[in-house]
Amino acid sequence: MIRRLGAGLAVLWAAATTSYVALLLAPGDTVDILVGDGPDTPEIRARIVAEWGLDRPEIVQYVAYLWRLLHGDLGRSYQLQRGVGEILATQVGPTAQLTLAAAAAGVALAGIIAVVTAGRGRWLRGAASAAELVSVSVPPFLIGIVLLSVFSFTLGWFPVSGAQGPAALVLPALALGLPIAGVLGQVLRGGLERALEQPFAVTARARGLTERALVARHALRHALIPAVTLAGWFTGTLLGGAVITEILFGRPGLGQVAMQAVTGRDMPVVMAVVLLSAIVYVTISTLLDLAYRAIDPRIRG
Amino acid sequence: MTTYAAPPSVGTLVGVTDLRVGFDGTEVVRGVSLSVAPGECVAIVGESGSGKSVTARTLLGLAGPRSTVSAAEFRVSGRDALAFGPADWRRLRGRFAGLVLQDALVSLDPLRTVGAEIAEVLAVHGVVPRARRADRVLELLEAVGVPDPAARAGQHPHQLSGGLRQRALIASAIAADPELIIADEPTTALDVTVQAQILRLLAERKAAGTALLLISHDLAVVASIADRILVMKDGLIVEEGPAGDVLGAPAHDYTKSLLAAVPSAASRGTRLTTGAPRTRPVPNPSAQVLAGTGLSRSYGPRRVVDDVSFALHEGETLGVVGESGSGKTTLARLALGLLEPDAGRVSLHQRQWSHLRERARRPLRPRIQLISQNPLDSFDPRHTVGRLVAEPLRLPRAERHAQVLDMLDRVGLPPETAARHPRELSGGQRQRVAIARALGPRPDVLVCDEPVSALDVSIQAQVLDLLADLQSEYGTAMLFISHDLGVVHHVADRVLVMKDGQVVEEGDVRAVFSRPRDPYTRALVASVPRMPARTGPRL
Amino acid sequence: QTTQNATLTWAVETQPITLNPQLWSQNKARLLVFNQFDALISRGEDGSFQPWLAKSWEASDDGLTYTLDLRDDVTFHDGTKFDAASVKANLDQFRVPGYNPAVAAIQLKALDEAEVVSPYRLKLTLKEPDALFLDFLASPYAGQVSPKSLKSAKDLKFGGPDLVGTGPFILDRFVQGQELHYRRNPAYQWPPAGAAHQGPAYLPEITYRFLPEAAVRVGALTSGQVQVIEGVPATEVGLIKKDPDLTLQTSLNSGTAYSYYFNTSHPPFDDQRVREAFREAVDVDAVLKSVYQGTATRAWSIVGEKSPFYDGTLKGTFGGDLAKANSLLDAAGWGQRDAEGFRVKDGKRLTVREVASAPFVRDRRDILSQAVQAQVKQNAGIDFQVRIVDQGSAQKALEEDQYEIFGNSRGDSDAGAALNLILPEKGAINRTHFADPRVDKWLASASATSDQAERKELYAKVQRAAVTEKAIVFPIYVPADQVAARKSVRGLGFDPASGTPAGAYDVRIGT
Amino acid sequence: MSAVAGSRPAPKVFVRPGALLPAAFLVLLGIAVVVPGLLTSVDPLAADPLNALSPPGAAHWFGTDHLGRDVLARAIHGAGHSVVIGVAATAIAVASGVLLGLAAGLSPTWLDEALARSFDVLSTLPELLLALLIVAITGPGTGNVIFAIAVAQVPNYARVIRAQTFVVRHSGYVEQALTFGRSRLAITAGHVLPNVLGPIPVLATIGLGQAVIAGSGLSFLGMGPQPPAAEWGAMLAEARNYLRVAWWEAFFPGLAITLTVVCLTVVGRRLQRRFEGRTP
Ligand SMILES: Nc1ncnc2c1ncn2[C@@H]1O[C@H](COP(=O)(O)OP(=O)(O)OP(=O)(O)O)[C@@H](O)[C@H]1O
Ligand SMILES: Nc1ncnc2c1ncn2[C@@H]1O[C@H](COP(=O)(O)OP(=O)(O)OP(=O)(O)O)[C@@H](O)[C@H]1O
Ligand SMILES: [Mg+2]
Ligand SMILES: [Mg+2]
Ligand code: NI
Repeated sequence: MIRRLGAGLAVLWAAATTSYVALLLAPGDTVDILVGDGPDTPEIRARIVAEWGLDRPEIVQYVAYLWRLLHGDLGRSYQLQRGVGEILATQVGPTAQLTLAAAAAGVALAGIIAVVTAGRGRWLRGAASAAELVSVSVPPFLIGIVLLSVFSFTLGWFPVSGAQGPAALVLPALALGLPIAGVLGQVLRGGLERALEQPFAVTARARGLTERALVARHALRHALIPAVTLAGWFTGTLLGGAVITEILFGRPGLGQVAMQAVTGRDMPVVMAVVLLSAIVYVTISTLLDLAYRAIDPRIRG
Repeated sequence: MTTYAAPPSVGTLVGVTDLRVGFDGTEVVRGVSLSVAPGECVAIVGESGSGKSVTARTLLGLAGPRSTVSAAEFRVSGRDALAFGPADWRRLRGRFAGLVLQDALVSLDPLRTVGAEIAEVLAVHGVVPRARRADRVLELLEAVGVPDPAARAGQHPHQLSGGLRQRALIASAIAADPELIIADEPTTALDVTVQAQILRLLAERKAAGTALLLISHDLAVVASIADRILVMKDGLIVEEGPAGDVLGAPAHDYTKSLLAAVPSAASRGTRLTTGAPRTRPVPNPSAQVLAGTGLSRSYGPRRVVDDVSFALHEGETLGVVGESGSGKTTLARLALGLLEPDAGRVSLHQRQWSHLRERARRPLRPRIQLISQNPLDSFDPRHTVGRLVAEPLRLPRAERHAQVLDMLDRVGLPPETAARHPRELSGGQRQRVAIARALGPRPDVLVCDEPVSALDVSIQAQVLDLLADLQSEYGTAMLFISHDLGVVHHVADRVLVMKDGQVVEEGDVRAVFSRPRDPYTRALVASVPRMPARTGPRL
Repeated sequence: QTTQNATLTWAVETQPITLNPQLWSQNKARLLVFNQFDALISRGEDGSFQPWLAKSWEASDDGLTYTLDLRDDVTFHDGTKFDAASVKANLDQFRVPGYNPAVAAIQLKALDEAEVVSPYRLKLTLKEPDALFLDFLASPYAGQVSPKSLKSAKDLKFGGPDLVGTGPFILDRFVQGQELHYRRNPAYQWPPAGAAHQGPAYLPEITYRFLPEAAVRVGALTSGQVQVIEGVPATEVGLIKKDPDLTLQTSLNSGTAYSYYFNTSHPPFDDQRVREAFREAVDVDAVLKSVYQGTATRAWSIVGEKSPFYDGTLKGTFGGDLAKANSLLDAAGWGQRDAEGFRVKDGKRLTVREVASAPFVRDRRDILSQAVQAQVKQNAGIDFQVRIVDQGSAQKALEEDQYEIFGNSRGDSDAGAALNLILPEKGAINRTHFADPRVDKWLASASATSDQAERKELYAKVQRAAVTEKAIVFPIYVPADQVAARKSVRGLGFDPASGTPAGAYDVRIGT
Repeated sequence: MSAVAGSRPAPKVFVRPGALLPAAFLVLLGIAVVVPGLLTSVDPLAADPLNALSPPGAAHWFGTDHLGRDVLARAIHGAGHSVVIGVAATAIAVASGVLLGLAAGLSPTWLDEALARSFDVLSTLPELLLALLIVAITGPGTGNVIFAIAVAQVPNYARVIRAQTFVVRHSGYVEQALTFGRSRLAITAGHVLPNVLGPIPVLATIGLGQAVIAGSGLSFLGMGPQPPAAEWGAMLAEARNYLRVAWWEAFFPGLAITLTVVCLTVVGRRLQRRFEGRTP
């Protein structure tokens, strides 16, 4: 456990440093961004440089950056004129809501479809598999646009945007969750079907178990193992997909902030987002390891 | 070819006439009739793929998806099974008949505890009230001879040895007190000593009045316990009768060849396939080709090979027997120079071998070759047979091809085989390819690690004959590893008996197996199932 | 009949970078600023200045002192009194180093000092006459902030609910990336002179929702989830006009027209014939029709049609003459064509590059560029390359002179301010590298006088020099703002100074 | 007395009509990439403002877009951008993934550990965010998008190759090759490398589909090939503003992406089945 924690911290440090170095390599310089669209005179530039401490050597800025990170100070956004910590604090909530809802929707859909169709007739499985295939093959933003046009603009069942209330969460969560449901559905069904063919499943049938009990008591846990290993991928897909979903649905959140920061090369915000997503990833993969152990006694050692 | 077709009598537990089972249009069981009466033990023997397991599973309605089942008559527990729906089958499974599946090691859910698996039967059929279930599980584990049942019930299958898993599986099969146990190869993956224990356990159940349908590829295993034996081949029953008759006076040619093919003490010096005598190369005790002295090797804290010494002479066959995990393979890898010993050394032709640098060892490597248990695993899956056999040959391209064809010819494979992939070959053919490849560079020493363990008796007989022929032709020395005492008795001149990494007994094969001195060897020899009197004890 | 208690949701395209009026930089945020803050003076429909928080003002004859008489009945949202001292505090805030370097260096360049004469009278002294000074007093920069909150605001540069003004609405919630929420200021009695009513605002509450996707904004409006949207995409204009439940209002923006500025510092645009040829090679009307579905107004000068300084005589002086374009290019030595049909000279293709910074591309100008690109290729064999890049790269390209075309429009309420930045040889955004002493002189004189007629004449000369004589600019369209709303929403209007949507003071929901 | 390994019949290659359709589409796609001129003679960049947003009809089968360009021609030429982005990104990712994975799998433990951690660092960033970051740094454009997607996908391949290398390194046939006296280098080149590549065709086919989606996502966000280049994602991004007036402008590029990915996945799975069928 200690080793995992150490490795996690190392990954975080590496992520922070990598993004720092990467941004240093970027063309143009920070002063340009701060000048923006406005008038541009040497005096204005000089003032900006002094104000942001851009005249110090890069290594000093880097050390200062790490030092501030250690103290939980994420710096100030160049673009949004505010503390990065404060910006992120307001944005974590909506994104967490969105991604959790999407994950829940994806898992629920996939689970239901997999359990209902595993080992069933050709047509049912074919249809489910086709649906899954399409849902992972349609670009996520297209799913969003279609959902919006149909359920919000035309039918008016769900509000278009904003983070108010559960109703506004339905469409974005679906848009983000459908591709996940597709992948997860495939994995789960494949896992279930493989488990149902195993000798232990035949043995369980030989004890007089019904198919449903067999799925519930034996096969589902086996199907979960490959699904759990994919969860790291899901995290990435959810966080990445949040960028597009939030922009499309006009939702506040980290994705929108990240996109804005990235296009504006708002370094402090970009790095904070990088760091945050690294933390999320490390946390989730640690949790997954634990879940994995709980599900599969063989790797408990 | 005779087809047994007596209609099942009314008192039978299971009776089926002209049972046919097909998968995707190919019939694999082609008209089997059999019946099991209460308290009776019926055995089905036959080579791999003859349809034994499919027949057994079909008797419980578990032929599987994509299968088509038909029968002239099919009665289970006195009812017409042809009219059964899923629910009818479910009520019978576990309660009326318990099934012990062939793949014992994977027939328990690896994610659940052993106790939970056994309790499941009790729960499904409601045979004992919930509160009593845990106790009943312990009783059952106790009954099948699992030591410390309370601790074992809470463990997962991977924490149990093969023998314990098989016992747990049997416990779950007998949990609801069925009238019939169908046991499909219940001892196949087990060591002889454990096998003997499991056979005793089954015999106890039989004595307690439970009927048994026992399936095995090993005639000796069923000999001790079966009342009636059915011999199956290509989906048909070719011979059927009381155990003594079938084994003592086999009527069908197939049964005869099956019996003859079993290697044993009696078969020494003969060809298994024909029974004709064969010439053995005369070992030359003055020409030592391979020797190990004081070899030790550990993995982590465990000493897997512990102070082992051996010597192998020109033309000699040194057998190594021992149970699973006793360090046989590790010893083979030490001998091959694939593993550095922690202590001791190996010499090849009385020169340093184990402590050479790999670069120095490389030119000598063709002198010592390996045949392993699973040939498929030792073949690069992308290569054709021709390429595989050519790999160890250090010859110009043109000669290489001729040599490959020559070697294939010697192991009895047609030249076309060179263009095929090993996965398209049968198990016996694959092992022939492995032999061709190993003997291509004309090694002085051949290390055979369980070369026939994966093969049917008849195929095993062919491969053993082939090995013997080539050995006498080339005068190759063999380090022959096997868990099968019969096989070692058949092929080896001298034998090492290994236990927990140590050599417990060593000597001339006949001496060691007929008058074992070490208690472990004695137990080992005693555990080997015996055929009835006609041929005497088969060792 | 008015439903007094109805609330309103208004979808806007952009989230403001800052809510502090003194740091205001986006015209799109103007309507938000004037909900929360009042400026000292306001502008009427005719461009004249009218009283607001200042009841009256007087300029000395030499244009060096302004005396303001302030209203005495105004209080900030935090309860503090508005008076001459607070105005001075606001002005002094701009002098804090690093606070708003741009305003300090440009708009307040001339200001010498502010002096409190009496509690409600303020004297402002300038170092030199500045025709644009009153424009400053009417701009969002002059939105009055409570001096107390200037000191206590948690995040002064961003503003937000704790930076308070005197306006008709009180900002009580800001959710990053989502919305702004205002509630009515019940004490409000000091609307600008041009307002349609007196007393507090009609709406008790108003929410501005940020919806950057145009299609989403329209969808939200048509499905009734919001009542007002701004930034109506041209493609939707037709559908909205047809919808009986919706209304659409349009206003041209003030300031400069959206124009391509030619970089005259190096080939090919150092040759006036090529500049003219580029303009002639584009059928602007067709382009505008396809890109803006006929909703855009063609521009003929740098200065937009809405501005009083617009020179009408420029109308029809350029554009769309393909034959002329080609003969000009032939004459300029670009007679040969390469395999792809582009003109070449000395083995070099006739390539012109536009570099734009992605965050500032709006109004579908990327698509406009594509349309122009297709036209100049087909009509004259000009290879027009459009690069939309991040801010850093754009800035770099501009600094390194790696561009031939620079697209820009400015929303200044006084077009003169924009011209001062763009045209003088040392102008802060002189991307054309155009230098003409005459123009510099005309601009300087226009800045020094407050005589509107005289300024108009001077600016007309400037426009003719840039557009016809030197052809350094290719005016394309006059930016406009559209507001679409449900029928029931009344009182929507446009800010006379900028032509952008006005605040919500006069807005009400009724039938 | 041991388990008897039944030999499995060699898998037969069935040619079902359902299998032919995706393959046929991919062939068509290939033509569109290499010689789009064979499929359409219309210039995808030729704007005709007067005929903007005309619905599908005889003159323009897929209609025209907001600048009057032929949607069919743009969809066909778009394959060049979208598929090339996907193919190039996948190729780069596969090549570097194989190299890194193999290096890790064959390295001593500490180096392997370090490499494995560096894959971790790369994967801590969601693919799209990483690509966004890279594009933000390098600027939009085809090359940069390819690079960004490739970098984001490297760990996927590297991990698989690393695991596969472990398996192959300890397999029976590598050990056997050692007993023939072959050198490490010969074994690595002759046995390890070819065998670790086994899962790559499948992964790459499916990964290609995902790369196409990722590329279109970046284009959608305005980070991809610059206008007026016809790229499916960019076409969709532009078309979203005309959804209510011209569904066809979005529908066809959307369909193109979806079909491409579906067909790639179907073919990839079929490859996988054949691959799995032959290694027992
Ligand atoms: N589910 C199935 N689908 C298709 N073919 C099957 C299936 N189960 C068994 N077979 C085929 O049926 C034949 C008989 O199989 P079965 O398992 O009964 O052999 P067996 O006699 O038990 O052999 P072994 O000694 O190897 O266990 C084999 O050729 C096998 O390939
Ligand atoms: N690479 C390894 N790492 C750790 N332990 C090993 C390794 N190889 C073998 N062992 C352990 O060493 C012991 C002896 O193994 P070995 O393979 O030599 O036994 P064996 O006699 O050949 O058994 P079997 O009959 O099952 O093949 C076993 O307990 C095994 O688990
Ligand atoms: Mg079997
Ligand atoms: Mg072994
Ligand atoms: Ni055996």
